[in-house]
Amino acid sequence: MLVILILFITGLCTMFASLHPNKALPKYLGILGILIALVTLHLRLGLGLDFPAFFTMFPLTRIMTVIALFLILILFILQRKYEKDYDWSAVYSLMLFSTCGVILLLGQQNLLILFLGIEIMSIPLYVLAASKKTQAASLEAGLKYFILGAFASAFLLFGIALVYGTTGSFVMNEIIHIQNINGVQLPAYFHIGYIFIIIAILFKMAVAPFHFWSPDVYDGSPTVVTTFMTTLVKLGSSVTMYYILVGYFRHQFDNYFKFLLPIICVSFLLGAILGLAQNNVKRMLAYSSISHIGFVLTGIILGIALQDMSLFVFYLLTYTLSSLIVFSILDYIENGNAVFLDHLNGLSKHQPLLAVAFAIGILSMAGIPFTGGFIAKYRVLTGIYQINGWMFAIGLLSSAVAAGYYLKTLNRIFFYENNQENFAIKNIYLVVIMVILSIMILILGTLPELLLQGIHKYFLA
Amino acid sequence: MILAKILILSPIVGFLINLILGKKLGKASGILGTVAVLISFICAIFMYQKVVSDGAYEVPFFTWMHISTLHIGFSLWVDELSSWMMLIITGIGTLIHLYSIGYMSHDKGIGRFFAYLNLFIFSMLMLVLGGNFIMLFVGWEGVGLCSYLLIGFWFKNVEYGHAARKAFIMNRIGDLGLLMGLFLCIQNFGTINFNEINSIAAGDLALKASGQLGLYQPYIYTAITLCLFIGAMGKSAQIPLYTWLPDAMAGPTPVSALIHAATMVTAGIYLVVRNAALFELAPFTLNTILVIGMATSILGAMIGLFQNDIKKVLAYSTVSQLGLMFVALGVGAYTSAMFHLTTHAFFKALLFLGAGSVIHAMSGEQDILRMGGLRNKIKLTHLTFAIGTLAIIGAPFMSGFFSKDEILEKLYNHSPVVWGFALASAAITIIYMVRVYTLTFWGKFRGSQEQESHLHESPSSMTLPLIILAIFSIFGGLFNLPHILGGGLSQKMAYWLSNINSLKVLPPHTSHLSHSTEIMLMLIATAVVLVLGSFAFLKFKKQTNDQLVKPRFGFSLWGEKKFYVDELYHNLVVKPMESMSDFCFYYVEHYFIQPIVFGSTRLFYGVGQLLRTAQNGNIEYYLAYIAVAVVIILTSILFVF
Amino acid sequence: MDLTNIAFIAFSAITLICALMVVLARNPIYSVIFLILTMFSLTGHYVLLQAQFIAVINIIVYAGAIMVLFLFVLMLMNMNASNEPNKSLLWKVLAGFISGGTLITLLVIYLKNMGDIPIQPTNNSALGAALPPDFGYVKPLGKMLFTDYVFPFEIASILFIAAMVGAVFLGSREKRTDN
Amino acid sequence: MQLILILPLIVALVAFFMPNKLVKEFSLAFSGSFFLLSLYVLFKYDPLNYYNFIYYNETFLVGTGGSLHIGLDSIGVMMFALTNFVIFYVNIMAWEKTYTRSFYGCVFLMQFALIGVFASLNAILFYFFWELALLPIYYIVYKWGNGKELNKTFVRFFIYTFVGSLFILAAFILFAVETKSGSFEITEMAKNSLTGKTQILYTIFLLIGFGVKIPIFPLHSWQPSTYRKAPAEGTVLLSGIMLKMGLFGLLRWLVPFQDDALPIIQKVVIILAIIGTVYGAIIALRRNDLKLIAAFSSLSHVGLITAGIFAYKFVGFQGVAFQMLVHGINIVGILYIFDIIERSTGTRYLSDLGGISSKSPLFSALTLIIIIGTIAVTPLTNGFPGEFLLLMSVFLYNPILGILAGSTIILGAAYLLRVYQRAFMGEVSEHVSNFKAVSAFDLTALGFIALLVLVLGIYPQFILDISANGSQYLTNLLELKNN
Amino acid sequence: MNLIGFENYLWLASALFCIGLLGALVRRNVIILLMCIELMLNASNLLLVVFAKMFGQMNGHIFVFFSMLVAAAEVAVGLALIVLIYRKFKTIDSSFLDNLKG
Repeated sequence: MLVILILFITGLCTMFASLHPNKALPKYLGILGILIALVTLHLRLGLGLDFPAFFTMFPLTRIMTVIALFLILILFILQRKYEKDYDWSAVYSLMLFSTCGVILLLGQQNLLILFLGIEIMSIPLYVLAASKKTQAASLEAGLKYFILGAFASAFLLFGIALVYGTTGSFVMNEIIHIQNINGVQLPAYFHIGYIFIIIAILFKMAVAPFHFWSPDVYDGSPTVVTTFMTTLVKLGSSVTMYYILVGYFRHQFDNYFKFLLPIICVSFLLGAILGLAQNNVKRMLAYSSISHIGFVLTGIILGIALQDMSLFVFYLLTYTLSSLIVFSILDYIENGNAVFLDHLNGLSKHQPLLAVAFAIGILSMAGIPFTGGFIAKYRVLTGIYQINGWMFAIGLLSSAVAAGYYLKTLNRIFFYENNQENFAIKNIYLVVIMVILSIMILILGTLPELLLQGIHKYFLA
Repeated sequence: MILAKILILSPIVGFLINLILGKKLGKASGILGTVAVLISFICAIFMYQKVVSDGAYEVPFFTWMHISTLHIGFSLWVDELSSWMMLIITGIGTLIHLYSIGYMSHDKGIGRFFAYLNLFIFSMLMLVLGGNFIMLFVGWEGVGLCSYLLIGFWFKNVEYGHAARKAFIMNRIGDLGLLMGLFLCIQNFGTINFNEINSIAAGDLALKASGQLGLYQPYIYTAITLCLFIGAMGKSAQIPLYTWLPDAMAGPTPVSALIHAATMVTAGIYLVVRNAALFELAPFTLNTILVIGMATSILGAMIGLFQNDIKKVLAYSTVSQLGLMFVALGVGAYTSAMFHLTTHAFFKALLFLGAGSVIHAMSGEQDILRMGGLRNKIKLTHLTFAIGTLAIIGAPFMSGFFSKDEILEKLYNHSPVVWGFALASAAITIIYMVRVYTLTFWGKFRGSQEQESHLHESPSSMTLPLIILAIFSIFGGLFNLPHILGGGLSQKMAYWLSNINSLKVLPPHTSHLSHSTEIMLMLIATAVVLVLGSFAFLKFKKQTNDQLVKPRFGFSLWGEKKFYVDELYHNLVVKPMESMSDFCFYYVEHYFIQPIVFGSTRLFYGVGQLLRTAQNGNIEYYLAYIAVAVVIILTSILFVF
Repeated sequence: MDLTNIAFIAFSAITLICALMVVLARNPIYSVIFLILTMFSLTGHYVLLQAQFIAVINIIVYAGAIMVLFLFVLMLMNMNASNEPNKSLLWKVLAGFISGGTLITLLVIYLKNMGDIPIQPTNNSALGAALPPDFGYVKPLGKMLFTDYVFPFEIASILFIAAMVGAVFLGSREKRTDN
Repeated sequence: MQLILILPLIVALVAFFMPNKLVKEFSLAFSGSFFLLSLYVLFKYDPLNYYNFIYYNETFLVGTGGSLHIGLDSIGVMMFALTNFVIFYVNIMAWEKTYTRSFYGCVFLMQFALIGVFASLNAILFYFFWELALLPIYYIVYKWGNGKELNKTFVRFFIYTFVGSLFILAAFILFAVETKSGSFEITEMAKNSLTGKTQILYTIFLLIGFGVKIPIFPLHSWQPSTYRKAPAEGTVLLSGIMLKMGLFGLLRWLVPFQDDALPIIQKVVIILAIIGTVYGAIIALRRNDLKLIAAFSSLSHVGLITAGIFAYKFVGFQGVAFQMLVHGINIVGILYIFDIIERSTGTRYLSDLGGISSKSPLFSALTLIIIIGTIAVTPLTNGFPGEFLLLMSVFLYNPILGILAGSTIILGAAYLLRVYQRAFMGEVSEHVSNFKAVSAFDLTALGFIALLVLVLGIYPQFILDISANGSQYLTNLLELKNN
Repeated sequence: MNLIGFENYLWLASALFCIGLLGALVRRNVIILLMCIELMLNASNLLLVVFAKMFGQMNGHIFVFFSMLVAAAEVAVGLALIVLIYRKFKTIDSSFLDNLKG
């Protein structure tokens, strides 16, 4: 709770910092605020602001919040080189507000918080997507995201209303309790509500067939926003899905999870196959994220079935990390607003370390051993096999197909010749951070327990 | 023991020195190579004596391979057969080495040549001394390799290279058969040691003799022996694998003498004799050998009749003679075959060396139509060549007479029909050999002026071997005189050879031919030789230049073209293989193998492109997709209730 | 049939018809007007359902603020029936099928399993009992909002700030015109 | 042992950051010392213990069933030596060329991964190293490859190998889940067994996975084009050692788990392998490009090895072990020769070559020895013992197949002697006329291979003694499970 | 018979929701689209109020209160965006906003 407050205040500060002539001030304020938030998390300060009916700091919440703060911290630290009038202070503050929404979702105990969290997360995002106001693509992305997001919100609200109609409460525990005592004897509209809520969250997660916005929006948005979307937003929406499936409606899970399986399969395949046909790297990665979010969803389902949440947390962690690396470097490469494969040509010549970090990020996405992506994918796949052999096969197939387009990017980076003048720009922060992140991915891939156990000890102690 | 080691190692040392220092040694390499083989020869003589006095013995070196129960030692087995072969190889080998010093003196690659020759001697010794199939195979492949190297010795000539490769590959076909026979032995007997196999076969022979069923099914023996015979076929140039031998004449003449006449090509005979007990258990194989041998003998002779290249004629003659040896094997006359092998080694080596001398004198000319009247120019060569010719056509009391006669006698014993065929083959041999001899040495010189001016007798290093071989060609028959002419003691070779394991176990060979029949057969053969020989001599002596060069037609054209067997093989085997290769590469690879992956990538890519059209950028479509998905999900939920 | 039932039927009819007209009207301005009418009829429902406070803010916020905002924007863009884009008939039919299908499916699902409701909620339920007299009044609502629901209430400020910053950010003119 | 495993990685990292000038000497020195080290390990190998140099650490990869469990069995130790040999020769071959540090880094990274593959006693660890081994080769092939349609070739190569490795992963997961053990330690896995359909699936998956790398007949279409486009060093790596990964994988991860031996699959695989053997040889008969010949010759040779594995006989396993080693040595020799030819004449098309013998007799003599070794011509060269044992195992399995497989000794001779004849014999061709003298360095390196050809041919028992233990283990296991 | 049973409201709200859906699918004017989405939100609000009455609890009302907040915030941002779009593209026809695709 305190974290949200701090982030909110930081957001306000960064917003007003734009009045100060120092252009870098909003950024430093933002970093400071995030650090403070991290410190308060570490000290477990609460100031007595505890609302168990709405928001609770579970260990999971704590872990995820730290990850989220870590991701946004890195997003803030990295320097960018957009045109001068790009209003960084507003963007930073909107990002911080959106992060507040994400954190709300991470600890939600109430459907109201779910709804508010989704909206607080999304509304700044609509703006962020359109934040390059001079660019048509950015605006279009913003509009698309907005219309479709609002549409999904309508479903969400309708679903919540129907659920409320059965349970008479928005609180997670009470909803669970009602289902507990009534068993399967719940009215039909409860189920409709449940389905509608799931659909809305699937939309936010960009799971096929509710993914249509994501390639366009990822493509059109400024890359920094895309980075934000593929990391924090995925985090928030996935955790929400986790709460939906295992929190509010855990009694429905057994009946309904098989409806999710075909959806996941479609995500696997669509993400892989459509990505293959892309030239635009951001679009390609958007499709890849569809595939990945399929895995995340599977991780959640498996986590419930196998009583092991680490599956899904681990997957999210590795995916967001590698996606952070990849998109940050894309942001560096970016020329104009779109990154095509040609723009990647010859990165390794000019920026070998960045190229290696990018490669590690991509390899992690592709699920090559020695990267965290492999362990994550591997564990999920092992789990899937226990549920359904065919789905397992589809998962593998999608990995294979997706590897095709991951490879394309690597080919461009390592084997093609090109002299892009912006490769010459040295960006030492970026390089150092990317290298650190890629080492983290490697550690996740070889000694996952080192990290996981550390997390475990830290958060559960 | 130590002798055997020296015997084996001496050529290999010669090989290594010649290979490494060949260039620096120059002509000394020839002497070195000869000495190396001479040492082996001396060792061979001593070893022979040891075998005479102490009987067979084994010389183990080390374990070459040990696989569960199968133990393959790198060891030599010295017995009567191998020591006999050893003597032939090293003896004739020494002579030919000696001859080569002169013959190859102008060649730059003399060091290399002697290196290969030494390697060949080593391999051949391994072949005959090997105590098991693998050791035999070592030699077997080794001689094939040396044959390849030596045929292609003048590597700049592409044709020679082709001939070398052809020889090698045809031999490989035989090798495959041998290898399969070997596997069959392992599969059925669990061993590839000759002695053990022989004792197994002996057991079965004994059972069979007592009217019982053998330990192993007859078809096993048939299969094994057929496989072995295929191996022999390849090495000893029998139908259908004989075409490489005439082509192999591309190599230097001493090579033809040593490898393609005296030693290597007889390896097939050796193999059959070595495993005679097995063959005795497989009558079908023996019959096959008989038929194929006979066919080869006649075909070889007939082709030889129409050839003009002096070496080719000799080569076909070799094919024919080898066929005759196989015929002998086919009727179970193992020692006779060995006897003919021995005499053939002498006179065929002599003939080849003589031919070499002629070619040397003629500055490399090989066509007998361009020779003639050489008898006065190169007298020594002429004399020795005449002796060789007499020996091969079986003129009375020459070595060839006795060996051939013994075979004919055994054949008559087996069946007069076979005898008839063999006699026909022998008759053709007479004609073409006399033809070669006459056209080369009699009549007028038909070559160019330049060649005539260069005509000279070969150096003594070349004539000395000729003389020695001529002596052996005359008196070689004494090794195994028929008993009507001397009997008992002089029957030594056959008796001695029958001591080897594989022959010892055979039922005693009983000849039911009376002495008179034997004499009659001998007389018939003598008559044929005399009549045909003199007829041919007179006919060819008189032939003029025009008669010789006039184009042939009909059967003789066929004969000149070797009955188109090479073309047949080319069209039946080589061409289909090549088109198969191209077909596989250009069609199978392209249309069946590659689509496996590219098809799938195209599929995914195509589907991707198709699905991209759904992502058309229009919000209303996106909304509709979502709505449709919702409807579908809701409808499917409907079925839950 | 008492007054409330008649009112219910009337409001429902107006709601549905006006909602349909929102969708079907060619002129965007008409759509807005019909939407406002829909809001009013919904307000009527709220009153019927004893949700006076909601009824009031529905008028104020929705009909008063939001719809006016819409109207402003539409007028700003000078929208009218003539330049209103129209979809093909096929698309309309398809859309009808989709949304009709959704409705029918929903209804079928409702009908299939209606027996057990209303079910017994867990806590301080007033189900079946008479509603408290001040149900839906501002006072108890306010009380709830600032005691039990203070957390979301505060959180909502983030939402508003964010929306405000966003709207201002979007609305602010670029310092340099794009060229 | 841990040191041996980790050293190449350290060297690789150092090589990545070295100045380009020094890296060549550095790499040669290190690869040479690794090779010597591996010889030491080979001689030090104790056949009485099944796994030597064992090391176990379970903190690695926890949660996936993986662990750092390494050790060399008798076949593994040979492959270990072969790896070091091949890497050494790659460095030797690169000596005359100008490669940057990333090449050497990749090579050592590859060495690290390959040793890992051969030493892993944990399926997941194995898979890790397997994938890791693929990455550097992708880099090498693409970065230094040349020729038209390199991209297409590369994509095909990638798809094949990547999909193949996914099949391997699938098989392992299947095994762990179906046996409900969840353990990937080979010692634990050997205690469990699959049955029925899952057994078949496991077998087929691994066959596809490893079969791509080997390659088994219909899965080979990546091979010719990749060999053709890859730099010579890449080709050496691919055929010298990487296809051994596949064969080794079959030996370690498939054969021990063949409970009911699946006679149909066995038969199908042997038939496919033999088709590949003959097919490769037939195609190689007429090709003009030396590297294509090398590719199809490889296909042909490994087909026979695969058939030897699936004959499930002690003889076969011995032959496989021996032949894997020998094929590695010989193909390195052959490719080295081809590379020298290409370097010296600027072409590698047979039609342009001829008469090298007259230019460089010593080189051609060494070539001949290595070619003879490769076509298994005489029992005193190293090609023979392995081929002999393999043919024997196939023959014992089925004589007809044995004869078919045996036909390669004819075809093999035919195509390689054709190469020798076309390139080395005959008149000096235009391209060969300015044949650069083969350096003493190259000749020494080739001479060493030729020496190996002879030594291993004359005394194969040394290698067979080492591998006997592993082969016996496999045989016993199969017999145990089948009875 | 009391028509103000919640079933009837359920049907009414569902119908309203589906009309909103229909509008969202049928209209190309982005503003109208947004209005239709507002219709859908209103359907939900209605339901919440109905259920609040059914349960005799006012938390439903609270939720409606928040949902209105959200709707207002959304509309504020959305209309700002639409105005921006209009300035840039000179149209708010959704079918012309399809530069990002594929």
